[in-house]
This record gives sequence, C-alpha cells and structure tokens, in this order.
Amino acid sequence: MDMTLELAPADTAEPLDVLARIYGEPLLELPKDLYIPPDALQVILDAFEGPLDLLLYLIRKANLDVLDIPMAPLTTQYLEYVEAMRATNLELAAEYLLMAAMLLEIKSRMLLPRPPRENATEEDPRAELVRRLLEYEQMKLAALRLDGLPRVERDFEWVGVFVAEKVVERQPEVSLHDLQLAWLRIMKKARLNQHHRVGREQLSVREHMTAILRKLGDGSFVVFDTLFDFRLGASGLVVSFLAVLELVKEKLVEVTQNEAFAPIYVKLADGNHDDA
Amino acid sequence: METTTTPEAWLRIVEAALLAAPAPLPVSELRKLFDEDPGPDLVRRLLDELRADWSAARRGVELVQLASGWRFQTRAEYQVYLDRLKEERPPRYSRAVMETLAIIAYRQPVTRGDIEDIRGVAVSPNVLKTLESRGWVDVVGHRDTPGRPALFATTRRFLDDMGLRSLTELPALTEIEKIMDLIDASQTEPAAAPAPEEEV
Amino acid sequence: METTTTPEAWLRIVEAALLAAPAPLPVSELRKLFDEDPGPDLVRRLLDELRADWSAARRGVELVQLASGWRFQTRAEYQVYLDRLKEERPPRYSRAVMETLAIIAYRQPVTRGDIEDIRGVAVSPNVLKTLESRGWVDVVGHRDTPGRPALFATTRRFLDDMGLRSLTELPALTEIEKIMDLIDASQTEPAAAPAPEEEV
Repeated sequence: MDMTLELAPADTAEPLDVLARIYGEPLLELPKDLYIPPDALQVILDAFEGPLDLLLYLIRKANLDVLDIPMAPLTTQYLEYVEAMRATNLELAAEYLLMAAMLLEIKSRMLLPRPPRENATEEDPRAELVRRLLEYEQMKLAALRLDGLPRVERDFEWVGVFVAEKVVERQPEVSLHDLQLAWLRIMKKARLNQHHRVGREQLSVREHMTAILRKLGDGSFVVFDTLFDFRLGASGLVVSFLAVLELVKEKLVEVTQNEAFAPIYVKLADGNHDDA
Repeated sequence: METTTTPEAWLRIVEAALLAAPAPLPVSELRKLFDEDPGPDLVRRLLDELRADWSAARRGVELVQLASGWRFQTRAEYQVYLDRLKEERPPRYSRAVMETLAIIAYRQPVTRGDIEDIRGVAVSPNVLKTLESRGWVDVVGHRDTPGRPALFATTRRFLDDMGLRSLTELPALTEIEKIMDLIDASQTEPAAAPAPEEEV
Repeated sequence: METTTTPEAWLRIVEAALLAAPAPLPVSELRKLFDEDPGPDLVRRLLDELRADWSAARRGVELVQLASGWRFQTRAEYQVYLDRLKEERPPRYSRAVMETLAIIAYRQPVTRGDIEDIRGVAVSPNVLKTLESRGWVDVVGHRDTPGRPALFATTRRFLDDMGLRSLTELPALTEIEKIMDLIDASQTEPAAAPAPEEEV
C-alpha cells in the first residue's frame, strides 16, 4: 500500500498548527485527548467530521492509544465542555459526549476482573469501537479516492454538438396494415362489402391506367405501341390494353388513327394535361 | 502540451472547446483558451483549418460560423438518422387522410368527387394537400366531365415508402372483404344490396 | 446515402449521433439508427473502430463507454484550457458530502441511520439534498423497520459522471490494518491481566 494515510481533515485550508486561536494565542497542536477547549470548539468542529473523525486523527497523529486515555480527567473535561456547548451547538456536543461515554464504558469493562477460563468466549469490549473506527476509516479513504476520480465538469466535459434540424414536421409513418385498416373502415361504413370483384388483376389494370396517364402527362400524342412494355409478357400486355380501354371508357384519353393500319396515337383528353 | 504548444496542439484545444461548448463561441472567447492571446487572426486561421479538416473527412458534423460565433453542428442530411433516436411517439395521420389514401391507392385514378362518394363526406383540401406534399399522391390527369376534376393516383414514391414493387402487392381487398363478411355474419345483418353505381 | 450505405457511411452516422447526443447512448439505442437492425455485434464493432480512430488521431475528445452507454467527452488534460472559458467553477463538495456519497456508493442501499452510524455524526438534510439534486443519489425503497426509513442508492448518472461503467469499477476499498497496530498489539497481550497501573 503505497498510499499515505493522510487522515487529517482533507479540506482544512489552513495548516493544522494554526488551527485555532485561544485567547489570542494560536492553538499549535490539536488536543491530546477528546477535550476541546470551548473557544476552539467551532474551529475544531468544522475541521473534523465528528468524534470518530477526531479519534482517528488522534490515533494517527498524536500516537495516542485511545484505549488508554485517562478516563477521570476526561470525564471532567467533557462535562465542562458540554456546559460550554449548551448555548451553541448542542447536537454536535451530544455526539462527542456519546463518544466519551462509550470510551468510559469500555474502560470500565476492561477493568472488571474476568473469570480466567472464559476469555475466549467473551468479546473484547474494544472490539465494537475498533470495528467502527475501521469502517469509518475505510469510508474516509473511499471518499478521497472517489473525489480523485475524473469527474464531469471538473475534469472533463461532455461533448454535445448542436443538432441542425430543418424545421420540417416529422412525417407520420404509415404501414400497409394501416392502409388495410383504413379501407376496412371505409367499407364497413359505406356497406361496400358486397363488391367481390375488386381483385389483384383489376388493381393492376388501375396501376397501368395511372402509368399510361403519366406517360401522356405532357399532352402530346404518343404512339399507341409505345404504351406497351413487351417485357411484361402476354398477360401484362392484356392488362395494359385493358387499361387503355378503361381510360377511353372513362374519357380520360383520346385515341386517333387517320386511316386503317396507320399508326394509332393516344393523347390525354382535351386539355387534360398539366400546363407546365 | 504544457510548455511547447504546437499549432497542431492548439488546433486540438480549439476543437475540444468547440465540441464541448453549449453555445456558439465567438473568436473573442476562443482567444481566452490560449496561454498568451494570439490575436484574432491566428484564431481565425485555426478555425478555417479546422473547418476544412472536418469537411474533408466527410463527417456528419461540420464547423459553421454563425452570427454569434462558431459551433459544430450535425449536417442536415443526417437528421433522418438522428430523428430515429427521438423518444417522442411518431405523429399519426388522421382517419380522413388514411381513408383518402386507401381509396386513391385501391381505386386510382380517382377524383375528389369519387373519394367523397365512397367516404360519404366532403374531403377537405388539406387532406389531399397532406398526401401530395408527402409525395405519395399526385394529379395524373383530369376527367373529361363538367368541371374537369383532377384525377389522383399514387406515386412511385408511395410504393417505395411502403416497400412495394407494384400496386398489385397491396394487401388484396378480397381478403379484407372476407374479414368483413365474417364480421357482418357475426353481426347477423342481412347482406346489404350492392351499391349499384360501383363498377370497376 | 439513401440506398447503398457503406460501412464507412454508417461509421459517420454513429459518430454524428454520438457527438450530438445529450446523454450516453446504449448499443440498443444506436441500433435504431440503421435502416435494418444490424444486431448488437456490428454496432459494437463500429464503436470500437470509432474509439480507435479518435484515439489514434490524438484529439482532445475521446469516445468512452459508461454505465448508460457510449459518449464522447473531452480528455482530462484539456480541462485546464476549457476552464478558461467557464464563468463559474464547478461545485467543490465538502467532506461530509463526499463521505456520505462514498458510504452510499459502497454500502448501498443504506438509510440515513446507517450513514450516521458509520460517520458517527448526524447527516444534515442538505448533504443528501446536494447529492440528490446532482442526480447522483436517489431513494430506491424503504426499509421495513419502524419509521420505514428511505433507502438511498447511487444512480446511473453517478457512474456516468464519474466515468464508470458499473459499481464494480469503483476504487477498491483499502484494507486498513496497519493503523490499528497499537490496538492489535494490546489485544494480543494476555487479556486476562488488565494493566494494573491504569488510572481511572
């Protein structure tokens, strides 16, 4: 473990030796025990996160065996301390007092004579405090390491380039199923359900009608033969032809032939084209 | 990067700043990036170089200059892809639009009057405009009857967007009608008389 | 780009999406970019390629994988420059906040009482509020004990902001034994004989 266990308060801006001033004199050292001079109280409370934190500091820096603190003077000090604290910060005082009480309890239990043969089963009264100190220590270090992780806004920035959006509304998506449902609705409403004649072939006639209309779109005469795509095969040609007949019937196109066997011309019915 | 910062390094710094900036950065702001103010001209040269780099790499993001400064932004042609990540529910066409589209698809070429006959209600011009602006429907001619009404048909684009090669691949109406028959039968209604004017 | 989209073109699309995304994009989300779902493996390959490309170009921006997906971010060594454009410093958190965060991160889910037990002091409501408003911590339930105290846990956002993919990437907890040498030594002494010279 190459990591130095720096247990001093991480965010104390000032060095520890000017931690506080008592009666104008700098407090050069942290207290050797849990007694905090009332005048330095606020500063120390700010510097430490609580009695556990202070205890850890004392273990490391003052090389103090917390379990060997003289308990009687400590108790006296703490009573004075709580008295001084009453006005200002009772809640925090309570925490330090609780810690003092805990230390006293440990001390008293250590002093109790124990039956010689039952050592093994009886837990060391210090175990619980040690466990808590260890756990807090571990979390303190974890906090430091967590703080050391590169963090967004402090150590790096998210990239977020502007999305250039054309002010186009988003187009609805339509599936074939939607189309089918729409048709179903129409038929239900219009009671068109008896028309069984609308099948694939007739639809393809419709498709060819549209295609032929497009070919004639500019209004000029088109040679009849060119309306047919011979690659479609016989059935395709028949459908194309039916489409032309249908267009004639619907008066959408005009078919002209000057004389027998002369070329047949087809054009859109009069004025039936885009005047573009 | 600390002591001797090369022009290339400055290019990267300006680039990083622009990529992470929440708003366009003016040249005056970009000058603050440097250890010593390089003046506006050098910054502009870096910006030009950066713009050319990104443009040459044909990325989906480009550096552009706006009134308030420079920023990276996605190219417009990438919007279609980026839109796919949007959470919002896709908008839907109204019933009128869908039914009109169905009628044009299955009965083309049809006039507005035809559509109104089938739907039994007037067709708002907006409905047809919606379909035309989508590129799914257009006017392929005019019927030679009084008023010479426009004939609407579906377009190639419509087939493409639907993933069809031809109109014959549209779901067969006979299947739909079978379903209809079943529904009607279950409703125990006597089969309605065929609408006499409907002939294809 | 419409019909034949090459792998190179897809790379650019994924890149543009990631550069423009306001939050990390998971692979499942990136798959939506494609015309046809390419499956997760192809997307991962594209991401690896993209990461390698950007890394090789030694840019100030890198592609990283985080808890909630992939995202571009600026490299830490560029922060010193980017900070020069910042109006205000990012918040610096007190020890109380960081220790509380560590306890929640490593011991989650925990109640406020658990945190107080470990730290030995009361947890101010502001500390938890700070962490919650940063989006790093939230309430994931309540412990079934009297008072039903809220259980706190870290969020995905916390991992994202720390550059982590999962909680398992948190720095390992230090094994602390050495500091307790004194105590250990006293414990290994024959416990039956309390030091008689101890004062009370």
